[in-house]
Amino acid sequence: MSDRAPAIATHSPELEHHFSSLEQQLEASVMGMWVFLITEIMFFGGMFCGYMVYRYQYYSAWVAGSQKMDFRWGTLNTIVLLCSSLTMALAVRSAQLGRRKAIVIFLLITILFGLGFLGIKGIEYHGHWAEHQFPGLNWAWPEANSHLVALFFSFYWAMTGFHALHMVIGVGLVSWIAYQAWKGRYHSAYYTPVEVVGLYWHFVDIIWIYLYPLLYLISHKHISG
Amino acid sequence: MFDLPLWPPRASTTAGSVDALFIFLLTLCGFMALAIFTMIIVFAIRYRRRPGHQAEQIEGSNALEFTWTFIPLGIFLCIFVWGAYIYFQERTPPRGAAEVYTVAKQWMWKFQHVEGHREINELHVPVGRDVRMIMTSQDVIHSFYVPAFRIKQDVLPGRYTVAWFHATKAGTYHLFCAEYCGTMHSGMIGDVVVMEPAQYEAWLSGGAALGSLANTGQGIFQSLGCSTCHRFDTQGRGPNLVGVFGRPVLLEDGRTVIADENYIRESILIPAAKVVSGFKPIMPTFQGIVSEEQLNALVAYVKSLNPPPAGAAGTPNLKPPTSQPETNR
Amino acid sequence: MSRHIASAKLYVGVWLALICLTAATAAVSGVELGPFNVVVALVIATSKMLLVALFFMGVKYLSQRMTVVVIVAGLFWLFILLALSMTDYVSRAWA
Amino acid sequence: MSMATLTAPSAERENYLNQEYGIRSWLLTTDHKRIALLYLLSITFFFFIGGFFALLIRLELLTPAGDLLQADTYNKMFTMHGQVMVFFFLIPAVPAVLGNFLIPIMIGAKDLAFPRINLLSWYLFIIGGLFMLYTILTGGVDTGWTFYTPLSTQFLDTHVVAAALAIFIAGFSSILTGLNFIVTVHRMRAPGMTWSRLPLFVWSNYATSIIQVLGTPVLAITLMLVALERIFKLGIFNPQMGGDPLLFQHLFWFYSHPAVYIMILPGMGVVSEVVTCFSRKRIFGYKFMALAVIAIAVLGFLVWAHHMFAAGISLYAAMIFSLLSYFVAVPSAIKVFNWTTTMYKGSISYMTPMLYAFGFIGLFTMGGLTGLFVAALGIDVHVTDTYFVVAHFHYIMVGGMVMAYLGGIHFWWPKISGRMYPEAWGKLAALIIFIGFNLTFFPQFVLGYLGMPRRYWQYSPEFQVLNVLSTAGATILAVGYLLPMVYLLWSMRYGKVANENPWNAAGLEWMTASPPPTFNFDQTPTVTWEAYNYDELKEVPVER
Repeated sequence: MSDRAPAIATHSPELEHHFSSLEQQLEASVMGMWVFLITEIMFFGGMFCGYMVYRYQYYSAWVAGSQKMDFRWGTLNTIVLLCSSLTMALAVRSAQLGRRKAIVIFLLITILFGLGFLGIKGIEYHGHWAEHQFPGLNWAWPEANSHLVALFFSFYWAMTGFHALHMVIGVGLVSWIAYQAWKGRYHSAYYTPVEVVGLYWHFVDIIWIYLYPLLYLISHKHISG
Repeated sequence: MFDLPLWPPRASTTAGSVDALFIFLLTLCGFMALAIFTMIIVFAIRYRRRPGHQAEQIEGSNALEFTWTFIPLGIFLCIFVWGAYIYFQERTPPRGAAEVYTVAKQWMWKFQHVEGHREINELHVPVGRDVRMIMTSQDVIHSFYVPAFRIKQDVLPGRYTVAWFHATKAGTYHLFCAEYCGTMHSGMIGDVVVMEPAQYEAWLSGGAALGSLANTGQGIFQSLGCSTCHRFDTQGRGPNLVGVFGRPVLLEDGRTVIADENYIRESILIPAAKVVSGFKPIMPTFQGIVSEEQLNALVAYVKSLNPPPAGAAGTPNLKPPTSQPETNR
Repeated sequence: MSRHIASAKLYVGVWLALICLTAATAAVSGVELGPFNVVVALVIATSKMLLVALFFMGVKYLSQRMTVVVIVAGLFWLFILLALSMTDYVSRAWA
Repeated sequence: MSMATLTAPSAERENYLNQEYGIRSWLLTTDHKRIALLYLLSITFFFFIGGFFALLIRLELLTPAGDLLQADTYNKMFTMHGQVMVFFFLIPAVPAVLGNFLIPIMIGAKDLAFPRINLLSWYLFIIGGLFMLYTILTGGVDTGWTFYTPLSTQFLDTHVVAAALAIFIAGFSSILTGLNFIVTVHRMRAPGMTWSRLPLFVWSNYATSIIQVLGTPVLAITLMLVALERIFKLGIFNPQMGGDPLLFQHLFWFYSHPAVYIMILPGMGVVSEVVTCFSRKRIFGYKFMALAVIAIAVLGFLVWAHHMFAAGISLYAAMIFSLLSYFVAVPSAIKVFNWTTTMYKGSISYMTPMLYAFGFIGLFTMGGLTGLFVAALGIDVHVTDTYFVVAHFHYIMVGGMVMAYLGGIHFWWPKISGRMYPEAWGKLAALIIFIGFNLTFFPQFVLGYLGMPRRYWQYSPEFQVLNVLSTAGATILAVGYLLPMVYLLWSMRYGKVANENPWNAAGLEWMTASPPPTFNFDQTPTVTWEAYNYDELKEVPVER
């Protein structure tokens, strides 16, 4: 960004040269982030479409596959993510108020919750891998509908895999802005990055809000096992 | 001097109606295109830039805009209805059509007539008879395309797709594969030989028929041990298959489906997908055990179990085709 | 958005509601409702999504109407993909 | 044409070209004009690769037998011709080159909303391009540009994953461009530049961005699932496991049909600018033209399964999609009528951009009308997957979009380079391209209805004469495309120096210097006039 920007009324350091005010810059960044989140909705939307089509066609196999999910881990993971959303929202709020220490603390808690989620996911993945529930590479299924349950697990691994990948990116982003916040770059007049990463984090949480019931709680049989 | 055909041969009932719509659209769109080209040329010449000539600003006129929005829309809807009517006929084979099972595999067509004849890349059919192609693929997606009949239907792996035609002119016509299917996609071609009924009968009796497809199916039905569970006299562990084809079946999860070819095929390859109510999902899968040809024979056999007076399509009756096209898929 | 700062109590309140809804969806899924199982699950999930979007993501306080239009358009497009694809799969058995 | 020596003698003043020199100033630039030039170079490079493959295909089809290339090589030719042309030329062309360069200037902004993301978009395009080059150079891919499964997932061992990754990455470049345009048009308009005063070029690029943002991610996930299925043997589209090959087609065409509107809408925007300028008239029915563009973008998402009428979808779904396809045809018809009526009572001059606009309207009309044929269910069953469809979409993509792109490049060349292109050569190239195009693709309509399937390496002898005509046309077309490349480069050094507004056109981009300074305007302009106010612009004779 060439710094020979023509003089603008309040020329604060964070202001990009081509924006007329910090207000316009924040609104543009928020809108830009929402447009990006729309692309993410359509990205996961493709998988939800496949999931819906096959669930409509092979419901009994979907039930059998869902029974193999440990819904207790799923519920715990959902609660972990909801807590991380709370701390993220509080982090954004403290950025608005300009409380530097509060931002850093809330962001660190959010990172902890995020890592917790990934840990639980790792345990589940290890469990499924050990029981040969990875279609293609490591698959064993005693009953007759082996192919159809393999379809369910293909979607399980694809959807939760992409979600976990987005969670890893989220943890990376949050730690980057936590570092910036610790260095005191954000204050009540300029906190756009915290806001934008917050939006991304909440979005990843919303995807899980849908994945949880659709993968773990397909029919009443999951509790009776 | 050189061979430059400009119109494909017209050898089926569908070809006539498709050509009619095509010619109508050709004239309509030709007229529209010429109208626009002449308007552009006239405007370009009459209003060309020259000294003393000033452009006259026109903001626009809502009336004109609405006319060329709703009039084209009206015309388009008529075209849609005409096109949909032809498509409806193409996708609803008439009852009582002679059946030919087709297996498309990478780069050849294999046909199994119900009377037992097998052909590769050649299909002999009689003039004036409805013929229903029940098609599946062993590997990738192919597409059964006979330009002279104006019909095309992709042949999907793992499922039956159906195409039908009623040949009106004897002759030999091209058969192409129209869906890209690998290296020799352009070599996967053949001929559809349409013969007068007398010649067709001679061809039929001449070939070394090894029993009708249904009989072959019965042999496979015994050898694979299907009859141990699917008994005809008492209620075995599997449902009784007599009179099942073409009728609704109540499933375990409450849905009712019509027992068409796809249902029988799926029940053989992936039995647990649609379990009949009152039965356990104990049937093993025959995926990889039964070849596509054997599968066609089994389907033909199950069809032949229907009591004959119900107009079963299994055995080819030679009564002239007066039946009305209704959906029986 | 940038000027309106919600109270911490509101955030904790929203968080509690989300936890209860999660418990509710887990509990309800244990009850045999046949086809309604998925409907209830989706209704609860959508209400949780609305809570997170409106309060945590601040859609409720967004000053520019245009961003809300963008969000609603995105959800509508997802609906187009899902609904029109299903017209094929639902009507395959009718032909 | 090395970057460093690019000096426009007239502009002793500073402009975006001579403000900084050196490779770093180009590779790390965030100036939307320089990024536009980087894109111009990259997509021209890919255009000639795709064109080379097209020539090989046409040469092979001179004879019915497959005697020039082997079957596999031929399959790779048409696959990579499709992939390179669609994803590395047609989709980025007008938005990333003309859109990037002009939209900020047209709305009176200093730059796009997110300049750094704009540079990232170019780098993603280059990385995607490198993956594509890797695919081409190390053996190619022969799945067809449509990647249909299960052929692409189980029955081919060519570089399918590399090609899918190339398009996946290039897709994000397209998403970021779309995102940038949407936020820019919403947030960065100069005072007085209301929505009803926006040039139609901005409107059409805005509609294109809506499609890019909402459609491309679905292609991204679909290609990812194909890659996962090949690498990890996951069975999402695998028929042996109960998977449905049609699900892939639904997800693929959900993006790929709107993608053809990504290709044509910016071209429509260029034609609206060119027709109004060279007829010296306001656009006829501005509101309807802007509305039509948005309608195409929205309705474009409802019609995708008209590519699958014979693929095995259900009868009633096919009827629904055929009906919706006729609704999406109406806005295109509105636009053609409005362009034609704009010329009524105008003062029309036949400069090169206007010749391209005439070509566009003519050929796009034929492409659009043949669209009515393939949307009719009865006819589509006969002509889908034949050369009729190949001719239809080439009429719209090559006859429409490439003509408009060349028209736009000529129309704004003075603004981009500060030089005028040689007018006589421009007209000659336009004529050659028009003739070569029609000779190439009109015979394919007849071939299609005769029943010659597409993607055939060898064909029945009775189709040969028409194929020979088509190949002859292709060679003329190739010559036609080489000409602009030569004389535009020549004009950057030896062309006549262009003043601020050589065409005396309306629009903010003609009110700043040619080539414009880095921040486009000395101070942000305030717009007080309506779009295309040619009645207020005096009639200046354009010197020959």
